Amino acid sequence: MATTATTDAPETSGAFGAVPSFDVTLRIRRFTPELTGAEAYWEEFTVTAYGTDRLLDALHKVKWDLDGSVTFRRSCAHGVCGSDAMRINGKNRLACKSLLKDLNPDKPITIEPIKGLPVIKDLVVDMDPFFASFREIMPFLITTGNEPTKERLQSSAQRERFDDTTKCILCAACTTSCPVFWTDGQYFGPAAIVNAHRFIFDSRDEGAAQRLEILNDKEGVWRCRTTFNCTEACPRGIEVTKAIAEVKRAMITRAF
Amino acid sequence: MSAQTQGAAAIADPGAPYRRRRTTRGNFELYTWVFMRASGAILVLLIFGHLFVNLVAGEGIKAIDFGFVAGKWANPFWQGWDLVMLWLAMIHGTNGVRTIVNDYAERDGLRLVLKLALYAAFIVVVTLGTLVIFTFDPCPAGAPADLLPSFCST
Amino acid sequence: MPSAPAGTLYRGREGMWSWVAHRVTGVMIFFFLLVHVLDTSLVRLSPETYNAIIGTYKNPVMGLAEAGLVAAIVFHAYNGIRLILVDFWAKGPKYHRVMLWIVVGLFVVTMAGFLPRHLMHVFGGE
Amino acid sequence: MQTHQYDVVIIGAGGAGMRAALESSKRTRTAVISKLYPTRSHTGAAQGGMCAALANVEEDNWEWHTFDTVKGGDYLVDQDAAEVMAKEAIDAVLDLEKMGLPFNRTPEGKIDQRRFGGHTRNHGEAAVRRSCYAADRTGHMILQTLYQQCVKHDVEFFNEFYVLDVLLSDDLTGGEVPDGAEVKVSGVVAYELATGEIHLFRAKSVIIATGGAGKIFKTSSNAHTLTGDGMALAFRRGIPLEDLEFFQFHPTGLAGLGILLSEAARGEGAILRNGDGERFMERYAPSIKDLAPRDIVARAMANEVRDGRGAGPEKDYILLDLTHLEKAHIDAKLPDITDFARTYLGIEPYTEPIPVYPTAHYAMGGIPTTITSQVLRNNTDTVGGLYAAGECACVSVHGSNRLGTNSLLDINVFGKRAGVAAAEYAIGADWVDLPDDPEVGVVAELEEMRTRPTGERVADVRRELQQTMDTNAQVFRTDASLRQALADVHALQVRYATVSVQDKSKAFNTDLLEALELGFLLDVAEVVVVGALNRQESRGGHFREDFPLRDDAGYMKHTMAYRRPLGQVAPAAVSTATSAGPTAAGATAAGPTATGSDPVESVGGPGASAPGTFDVVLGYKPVVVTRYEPMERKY
Ligand SMILES: Cc1cc2nc3c(=O)[nH]c(=O)nc-3n(C[C@H](O)[C@H](O)[C@H](O)COP(=O)(O)OP(=O)(O)OC[C@H]3O[C@@H](n4cnc5c(N)ncnc54)[C@H](O)[C@@H]3O)c2cc1C
Ligand code: HEM
Ligand code: SF4
Ligand code: F3S
Ligand code: FES
Repeated sequence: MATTATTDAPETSGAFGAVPSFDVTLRIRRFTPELTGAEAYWEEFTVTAYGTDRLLDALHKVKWDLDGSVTFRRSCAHGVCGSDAMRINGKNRLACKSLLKDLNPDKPITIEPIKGLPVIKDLVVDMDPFFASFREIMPFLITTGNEPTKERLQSSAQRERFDDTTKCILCAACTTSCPVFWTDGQYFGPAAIVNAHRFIFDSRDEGAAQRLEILNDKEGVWRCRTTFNCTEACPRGIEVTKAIAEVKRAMITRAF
Repeated sequence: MSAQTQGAAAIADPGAPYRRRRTTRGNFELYTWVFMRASGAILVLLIFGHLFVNLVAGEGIKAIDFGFVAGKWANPFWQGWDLVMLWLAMIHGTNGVRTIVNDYAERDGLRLVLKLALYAAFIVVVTLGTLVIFTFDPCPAGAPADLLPSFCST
Repeated sequence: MPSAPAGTLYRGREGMWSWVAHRVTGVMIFFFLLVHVLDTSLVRLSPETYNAIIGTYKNPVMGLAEAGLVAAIVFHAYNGIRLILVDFWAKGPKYHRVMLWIVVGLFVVTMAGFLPRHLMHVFGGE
Repeated sequence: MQTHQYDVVIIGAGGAGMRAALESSKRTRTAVISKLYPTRSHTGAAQGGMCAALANVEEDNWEWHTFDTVKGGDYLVDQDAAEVMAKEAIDAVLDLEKMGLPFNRTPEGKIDQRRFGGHTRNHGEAAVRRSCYAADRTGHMILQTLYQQCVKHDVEFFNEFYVLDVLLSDDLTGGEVPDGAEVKVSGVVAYELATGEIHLFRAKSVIIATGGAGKIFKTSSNAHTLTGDGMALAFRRGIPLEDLEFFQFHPTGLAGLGILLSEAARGEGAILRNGDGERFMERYAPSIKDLAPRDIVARAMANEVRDGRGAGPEKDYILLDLTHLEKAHIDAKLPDITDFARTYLGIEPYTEPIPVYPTAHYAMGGIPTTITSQVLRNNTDTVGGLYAAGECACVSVHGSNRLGTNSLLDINVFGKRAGVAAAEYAIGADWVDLPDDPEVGVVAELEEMRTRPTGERVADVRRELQQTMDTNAQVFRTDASLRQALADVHALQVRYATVSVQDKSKAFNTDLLEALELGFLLDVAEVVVVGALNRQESRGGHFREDFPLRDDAGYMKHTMAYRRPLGQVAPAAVSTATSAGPTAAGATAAGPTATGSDPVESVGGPGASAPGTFDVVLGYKPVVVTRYEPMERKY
């Protein structure tokens, strides 16, 4: 059953010029244990879309006009909250940052949940293991001594040192693109390392040694095999593999 | 629709708190990681030299026979070369395969069996190889002279 | 923790595929090495046995396999160096893709140097 | 059903909720309930900055900041509250820095500051650098930093739990509780998304921090999840909503999409141009031009487009021009928003101006509170143990128009105050008995909605609501357009009573939750329109073309909208309101009977919009004026 919707009004084209419309087919990997049992299956939907539409808009059309049971997370719709990481045409992307016209709408677009976390329903996965790893690396500023009365000073260069890794929105696109994470889900994963990096290289922080110790774990940074899937997947453009390499080097310097 | 149906793993209770498998901290993984790189760098030299001498220089693979090997190992330089190569490559390779086993063998039992097999293979091969290199006699008594390196007859 | 339901293949890029190749070649070399050490050990038994075994290697099929093995080693070695650069050179991660193409280029050059000679030995008769 | 017991329950894990949680969990047992993972709250979308008169880069003081806030809000600001906020701003920023927030730095290593709309030196002389920022990701950094601190202090979160009812000791919707009588909060009812299970949280204090309601409009900078839940929940329990007719339209949303491009762009030197390339703001605000308060700029833009001076093929948008700025400067200060323009419109901001148009952005109004964040149930009485903070609350520091960067400040200052006050109250207070079967109303509503076999589609009703609000209650409003909007909202409320969802399952039923959120949207939209219809003047974000001037004599007061049984003109609470002006004038216009809709039977509990059962009744609350007498607002 391929369902088709042709909604009249473009959801987002509004004021910005005349936008041509086209049809796209979404091939969604569905998993609805309560309704159809514990078997995942593919379902195709065809919707009409417009030039500025994102994949999220197409998913909304499916949910709102064709089948309300299609389930996914989303919130901000412009790539800053990290809710809607999913596997789009085989790669981890945010649905709200993928324009349909860039996805080659001639062929069905395959959409699957991110890999390596337990699937709850359709595109929704259980994020707990992901956040658990995040919490483990002590993702907060650690200082000793008395609080200063005014702000702690930090030069622009010191601030720049960890700028890249402050951008993380905890979307899990990186961790669930990592072939090592898929194997047994025990690896801390790139997102946790990125967030450790953010503090290890913050000149105000004094907890670097503890964090390095945590990541020196059997399931820590050493499991990374530099496959770069994480860097490729990060919607914030963070150089994840580079950050991981910097953490590894910091550990080696410390050990020798 | 339903172009295809594939099995999905059952979902654990989504409310159950997640627990990481108990793990170890410490520098072991760090050292092996560094070792992989250091040994890799050295192995490039050793293996390329080895391959060149054995397969490219002279008459290539056709030339390899007892005489050729014996000729090389009569020289302590090649003895040392091959010994270092054997050890480095075996440790490097064994550790590499260990990582792979860790990655893919999820069940603890399977993991254990595979690793035991791996370490056993390592010990056997390294011991055997080392013994052969050191206890090797290039001119075994009673062997037909045409099979031996030329210096045996002198 | 249950594993994810099977889906399509992840479409990673150069980084992922070079890792797959590195892993596959690594394992290939490892198993060859086991066999290689064992067969070389036969020199301890007697020249005859060794030559007999080595003799069986000297047919075209084994010659081709040998070429494959060399290819594996060459790739694994060059890519290994690339990985070391990614790890230790600050700009490594940025240029990893470029470096992979260099690895592939060097691989082709090396194999171009090695293969004709090797195949000549293998097929070229006495 | 599961039952939990905490001293303090906080609804919402955005900036306000987590700032409160940090204070409260330090003092007593606290739970934070959030329908999103905390880091996905919309505070993370805030870009430009958070202002405080640190005077790190140029002379500044909190008194100027207070004045700007009051003037920016077109004098509808409660000045005592604005004073508190401007004074505590400095510590609020320093607190965040000490928690680790990575602010941009000055050459001396101090927190850097930049210009922002409406923030001036010495009472309007010239723009001042007051906004502390981290590139154009200030909200992201605030949200992450607060979450990090919550991790550090082991704050207890219930993520992806939707609060669907706030329980009070007395039913206020009847309008029968006398003034001065003690009313207390006793807990909340929540719905766990992952399982569909109902959880009952018993609490001595409850803090509502559920954020905004921008999704009542079609074009909005707000997240899909900003559906005014907290406001609607309070309203349904009979608590008034203050000044909700004041909605801010941010001038620079990406045209057609509504995605926000921060005012920081203009703070860093970008210029707005019309279709002729003219810098039209010079005509509207000669002194601070593009950095005038948002209501003025948004109106000017809409005006240019109306007069045929828009840009683009349809002449329907305005251009935000950054092309004269250094590339390196853009990359350092505005990386994200330029990225938005590239990703979503395919525009290269280095070389091309960006098409922009006003987008619904911020609710100035909300649940009325005192300056200690206690919720008011009329002009003077607070509800024991109930607090509100953040965008869902109305202190009111923003009056009729919020200045940029004042909201991130608001959530930090009043979030902290709410956390402290709620915890201290809880420590001293006794447990309040829960009503009998407190969950039945919610359960009945959920079950009925989930199992109703056929009916209206949620998406259709929501689309029509958003469309009518955009068409009739946006930047420009008239009596006729607002009446149209009200009629539409009422008709949609009737249709809402028959919506049905397609997903009949229990686990992760977002279809069902969207239906409930639509109910919240309808309630909030109704209050917005009724308030706007009644306010026959133009002030701040509320512009009536039929009454284009500010009318201090008639309307220098806050609107208080109550939900009361049909036919009850003035609630007890209103009688205490200052009587100037047409008290409850909107009520007649607001009555659903005006639209001729048939009463529909409502489900148990306060339930969703129950057309024909309840009415929006208006009252007023005086504005607190301390130092600054209202003047004409000129820039
Ligand atoms: C694009 C954009 C840019 C902005 N830029 C700036 C800026 O530069 N400077 C500035 O000062 N202000 C800015 N603002 C305004 C400011 O960001 C917001 O007003 C402020 O962040 C609101 O914070 P909050 O804590 O009140 O709500 P939010 O951060 O929206 O959090 C709401 C929380 O409530 C929870 N919640 C909601 N409903 C329920 C429910 N029923 N049950 C349980 N939990 C619930 C949500 O899960 C969420 O955790 C901007 C706003 C936007 C949209
Ligand atoms: C020729 C020189 C060699 C170099 C430069 C080299 C380099 C490397 C490096 C750097 C790694 C680590 C990769 C990572 O951590 O991601 C590695 C892994 C590995 N190597 Fe080598 N190596 C060489 C030879 C060998 C040999 C001779 C063997 C076999 C005995 C071998 C087997 C492996 C294996 C099995 C792995 C693990 C692969 C994985 O975990 O993905 N390598 N090599
Ligand atoms: S590093 Fe990038 S991909 Fe990974 S969680 Fe953070 S933002 Fe997402
Ligand atoms: S994908 Fe995984 S292997 Fe390393 S480089 Fe990224 S963490
Ligand atoms: S919906 Fe927020 S990142 Fe996509």
